[in-house]
Amino acid sequence: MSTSGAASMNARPVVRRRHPHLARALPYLLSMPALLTCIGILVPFAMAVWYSLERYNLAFPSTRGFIWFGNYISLFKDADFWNTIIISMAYTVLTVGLELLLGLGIALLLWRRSLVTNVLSVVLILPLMVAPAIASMMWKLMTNANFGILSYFVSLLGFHDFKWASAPQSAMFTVVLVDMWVYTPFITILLLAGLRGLPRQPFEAAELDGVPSSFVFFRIMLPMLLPYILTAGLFRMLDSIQQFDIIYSMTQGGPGDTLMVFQVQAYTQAFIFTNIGRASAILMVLWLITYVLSNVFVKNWLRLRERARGGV
Amino acid sequence: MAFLEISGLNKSFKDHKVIHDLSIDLEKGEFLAVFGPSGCGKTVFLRLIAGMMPADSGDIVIDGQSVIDANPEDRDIGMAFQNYALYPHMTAFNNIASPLRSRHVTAAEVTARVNETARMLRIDHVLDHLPKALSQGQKQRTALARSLVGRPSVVLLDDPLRNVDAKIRYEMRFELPRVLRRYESTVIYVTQDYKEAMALGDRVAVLVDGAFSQAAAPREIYDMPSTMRIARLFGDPPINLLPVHPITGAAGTEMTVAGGTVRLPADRAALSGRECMFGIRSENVVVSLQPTDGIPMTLDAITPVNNRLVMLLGGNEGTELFASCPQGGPMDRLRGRHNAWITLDLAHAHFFDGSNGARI
Amino acid sequence: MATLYLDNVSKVYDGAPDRAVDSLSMHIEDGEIVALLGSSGCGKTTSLRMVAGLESITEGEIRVGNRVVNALRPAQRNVAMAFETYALYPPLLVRENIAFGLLRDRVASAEIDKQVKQIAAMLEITDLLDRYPPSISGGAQQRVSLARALIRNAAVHLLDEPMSQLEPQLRALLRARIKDYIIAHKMTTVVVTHDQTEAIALADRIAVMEKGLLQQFATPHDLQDRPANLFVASFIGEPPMNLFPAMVQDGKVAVLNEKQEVAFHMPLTVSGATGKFSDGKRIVVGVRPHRVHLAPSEQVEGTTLVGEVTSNHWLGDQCQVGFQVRGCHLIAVGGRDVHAPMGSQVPVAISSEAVRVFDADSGVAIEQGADTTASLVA
Amino acid sequence: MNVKSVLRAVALTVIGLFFLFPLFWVVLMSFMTNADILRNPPSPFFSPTLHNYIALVSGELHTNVGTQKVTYMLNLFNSTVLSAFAVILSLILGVPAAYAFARYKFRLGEDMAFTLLSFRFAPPLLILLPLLMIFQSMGLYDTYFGLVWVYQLITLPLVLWIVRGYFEDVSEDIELAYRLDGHSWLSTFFRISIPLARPGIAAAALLSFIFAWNNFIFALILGSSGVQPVTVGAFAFVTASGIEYGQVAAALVFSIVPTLVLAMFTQRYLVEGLSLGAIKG
Repeated sequence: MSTSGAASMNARPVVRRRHPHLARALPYLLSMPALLTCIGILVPFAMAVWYSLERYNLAFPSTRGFIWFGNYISLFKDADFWNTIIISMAYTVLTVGLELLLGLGIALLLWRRSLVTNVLSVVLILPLMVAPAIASMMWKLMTNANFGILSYFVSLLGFHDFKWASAPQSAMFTVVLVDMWVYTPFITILLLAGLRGLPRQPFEAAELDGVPSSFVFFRIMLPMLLPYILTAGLFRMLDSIQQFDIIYSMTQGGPGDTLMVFQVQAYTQAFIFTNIGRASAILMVLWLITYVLSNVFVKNWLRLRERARGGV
Repeated sequence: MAFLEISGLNKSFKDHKVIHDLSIDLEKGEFLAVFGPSGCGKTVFLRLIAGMMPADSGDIVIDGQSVIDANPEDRDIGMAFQNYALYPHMTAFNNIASPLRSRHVTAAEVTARVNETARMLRIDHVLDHLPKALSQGQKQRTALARSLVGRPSVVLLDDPLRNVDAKIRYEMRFELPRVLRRYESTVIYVTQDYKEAMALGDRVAVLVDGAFSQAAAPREIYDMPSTMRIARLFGDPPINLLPVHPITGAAGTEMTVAGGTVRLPADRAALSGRECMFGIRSENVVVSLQPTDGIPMTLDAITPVNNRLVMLLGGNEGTELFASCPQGGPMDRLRGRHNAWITLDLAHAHFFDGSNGARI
Repeated sequence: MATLYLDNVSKVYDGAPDRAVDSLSMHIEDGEIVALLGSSGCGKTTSLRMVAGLESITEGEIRVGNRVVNALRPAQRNVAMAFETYALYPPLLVRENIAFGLLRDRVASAEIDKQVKQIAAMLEITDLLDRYPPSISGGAQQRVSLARALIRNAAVHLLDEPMSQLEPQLRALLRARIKDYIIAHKMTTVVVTHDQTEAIALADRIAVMEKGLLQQFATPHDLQDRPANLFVASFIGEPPMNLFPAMVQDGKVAVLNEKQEVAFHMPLTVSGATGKFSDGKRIVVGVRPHRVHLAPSEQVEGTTLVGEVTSNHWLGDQCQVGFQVRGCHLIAVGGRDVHAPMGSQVPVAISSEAVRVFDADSGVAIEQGADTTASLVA
Repeated sequence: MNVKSVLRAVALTVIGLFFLFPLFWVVLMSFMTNADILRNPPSPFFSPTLHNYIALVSGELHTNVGTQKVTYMLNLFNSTVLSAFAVILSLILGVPAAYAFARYKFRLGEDMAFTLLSFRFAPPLLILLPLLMIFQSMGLYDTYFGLVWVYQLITLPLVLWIVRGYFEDVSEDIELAYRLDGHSWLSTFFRISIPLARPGIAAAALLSFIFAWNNFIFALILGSSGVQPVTVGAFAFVTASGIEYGQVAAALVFSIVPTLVLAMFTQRYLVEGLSLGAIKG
């Protein structure tokens, strides 16, 4: 045994003290850059709040001035704005509802692993990775009145001259369809992970104890999946209520104001009518809605996250 | 002056006191086994010594120098973890070499010392493996080697035998003292297994509610537990504890146990009139299947444990009592319920205060 | 409630080169408690799952009572099971979890209530009945899962690592209560465990498995005293059997140390009549630590050695002493008052009937001590 | 049983068709001449041509009304630059912060993590309008620098929450062990924590890249032709007159191929990324 080396190492040097302040400041130092970004977001946010309380139209710079809740009051007296609220809600409920149902159904179909389901789960990733704006344009090509392949298909079914997004009657249907194409996989993928992450043993126990399958589905499986369904649903709801890319690149809110959802309406107010004050007020209303939703969401999401980390 | 002095250590999280005025001294080369039930604060205790979290107050002095303000890397402490905490991206060799690499030891000496330690722990043939290619036992030995190779002043062993199977556990139980003695290490060994604590420790310190409620040689803790709680922690099956109320009458001092009357020895007369807990270990409860003048009970089940027959007896009013006797007698082949009569060996009885659980 | 017979049962998983379970045969009698003991991956859980119907049977036949159950679905087999991972239904109350298994038997609800209360009291979970499983500790969840299995009136009860997570202070008590309950209800029970303490405490017979193969199926006593091979000998016992490489030399058994020198002789004389013990034959001899006499007071028929004490573990009701005899390490278990300080020289005795002999190549037990002295003369 | 599996097969086929057909058809269109596209009834059988792609790459579209310049290659380049720098910047900002949030419990940390998260869900236009004013006055409008900075809004929360999860999975004991071996905090961070969280960092980087690439609204508002990425470029393309549909299709294909390829690499981490670390895949 090399006792000489041991002896030299055991000759203890004077112990270095730590810098208690440095240790305490470390987390702050590490997160400082991200913190600055955080502040960087809060500044324009504060400005937006300010704009929404101003009479502020780029075309009439001289009339700019603080008007308290003037923008909000005029908004809520305006039928157009109510139209926006109704359309946004309709869009949200339709997309989230249909996508949840379809997504859960597909997830259940893909639950059992096999070659086919594995291939399909990869296929499902593809639409999700396409930029929503691009997806919208793809569908625009397919629904073109002259050469769109989908227009041709529906004409085979007897719907000649089906106008898709360019007719007020079918515009909503069309954008919801595109939204479903892009985002159903999102729900499916999350629920599938949830399903596959469920412990197998409780289901085996139920099988062993002869528990009826409807009981297993409604009283055991669905409740166990509920946090995943809620998280996926809220995630989508938060996106859907502020949908812009798909609708704007498909119809710019038209035809007429059929698809004037919140952000498209605000965009139009800001960049067509140059009314920054009014646009900001619309966006503040939307922000309030998403803020409430995101609080519900974050609670749910945290619980789920904790569970994933805890490995239960 | 002791080699390692821990004095008045405190640590709270919010309002919860995890370590509460904890003090203990260790001599150089001493092996202290710290035993505590889960949730007793052992993780925090180890982290305070290792320097991973600051203590609220108190001091830790190693070989005359306070290390309470030092960073972990400056404390000269080696530690082996319950889950091994091997670096998954480094080979066993590099894992073990890590403490040497930080100390500017020459490459040749690193190799020499890693090999020497590995040979001693019989893992020299797997030094080029990544941790994931090691068996549980090898991982555990690698972790141990890493904690010893730098010959630190103090070695902390955090339940290192918890996750290995029974065979390796016994192997290590007999081998560990040999290795540690060779390295002349001062050791704090934390475990949740009272047998391991008693087997390995020169002294056993019982960590309850963030402080050492008793620190003594294994024999003393087992035979003279200072509180009821400690008594219950040592022994398998656990010690029988029954509330009693001894009364002195014409026939001497008597108490009621499981519906029967038991006369106490004369030197216990002072217990008369006191509400207390009567503790008796299973090996001091004698069972007979033939009627005796003992207390009648039913023998509910016999579970052989480590070459002894452990018997669960049921009495009236739901009293349950453990008795045990060496295997190899007539009761070896019994099954199911039987009538039984028990006698208590009061020479080995313990009495604890009914309200605070202190030994009487 | 019923017999459970396994005849040459094998399991091969898709794509796996080896058999997870290899021709396992066990006849378990009505009301018997059997433990399947082995380390992880030995095939014990797979065997249990095949009985339950959660795993298909590749070869062989499983019978519950008179019924071959190979083709039956789990629900049709009338078996109850406690899972290692508890397998509780998180969305249901503890009470509902326990009662769920009685649903299909159409037991009256008042009766269910009574039974749930009874079993909850036995397993100390009465206070938890109206909680949800995720909100209670792992040990408590395990007790709930045990309650759910034990409450059922099934032909066979399967318990997979049923006590691995129990709180140490409760373990001895619950173990005894559960054994009492099982015997009182005449339940045929198979317990899978990696913990020999558990197996020995509970079981009438123990099946030791390793690498998918049944190593020995015997009573706890026989398993400890007469292990069928070296695997069982080194696996069973706390601490396990002392095993030494040895050699037959002039009709005597010479124990070799690490340097292949003769350390001492075992108290056996080999007659050589059967030819198993030709001179120079390599064997392995074993002695249970419990049968090594420490500081013998009276004369033991056998060998007395003097060893240096290298460790002394005092455990309260016993002590385990390690010592060294000419380079051989050996462990002895003695009473709590044995005096053997570290470094001292202590006499130890090994009686001839305690010695077990194994073939060095195959590991199979050759002779099992005094009962079969045909070729061994003390 | 049989009926069930037939139904299952039909359902799976319909699902596969619904999600795959649009991609398939657009790819097909990108190889068609205008005449093929306008043929009625449409047919998947035609003689494929590369001229749509050639036109896009060369930047010159020859149509019946004349030759037109397009800058689609510039858009592709912009997308690459913007996404790449956004990812690099968020890793530099996000990884240390993620470590701090994972290891130290401090109020400000939680607050920041949630502020960033909640702005991930706030309407982007709300921030973009004032930013447009700020950018115009600071000369950041239509610059890579300005846009990259804004892209942090999407990529930083992603990096933060995914990487944080991975750091939380690195056992604190391993770090403590390394420090007890005598190594400083900094060397522990670089030799132990970062290598062990590497898969998470890689996943976060890939996903951030994809999400940055797919963004539409930021560049629509804060940039003009100079820095616009493919999403906005394609939109201009679709609405412009005189451009052949085959070329539009080719442009769309160009813009989606990179993300689809990257997606194949991130498959394993996708669930974790999409749920910001709440669900493990």
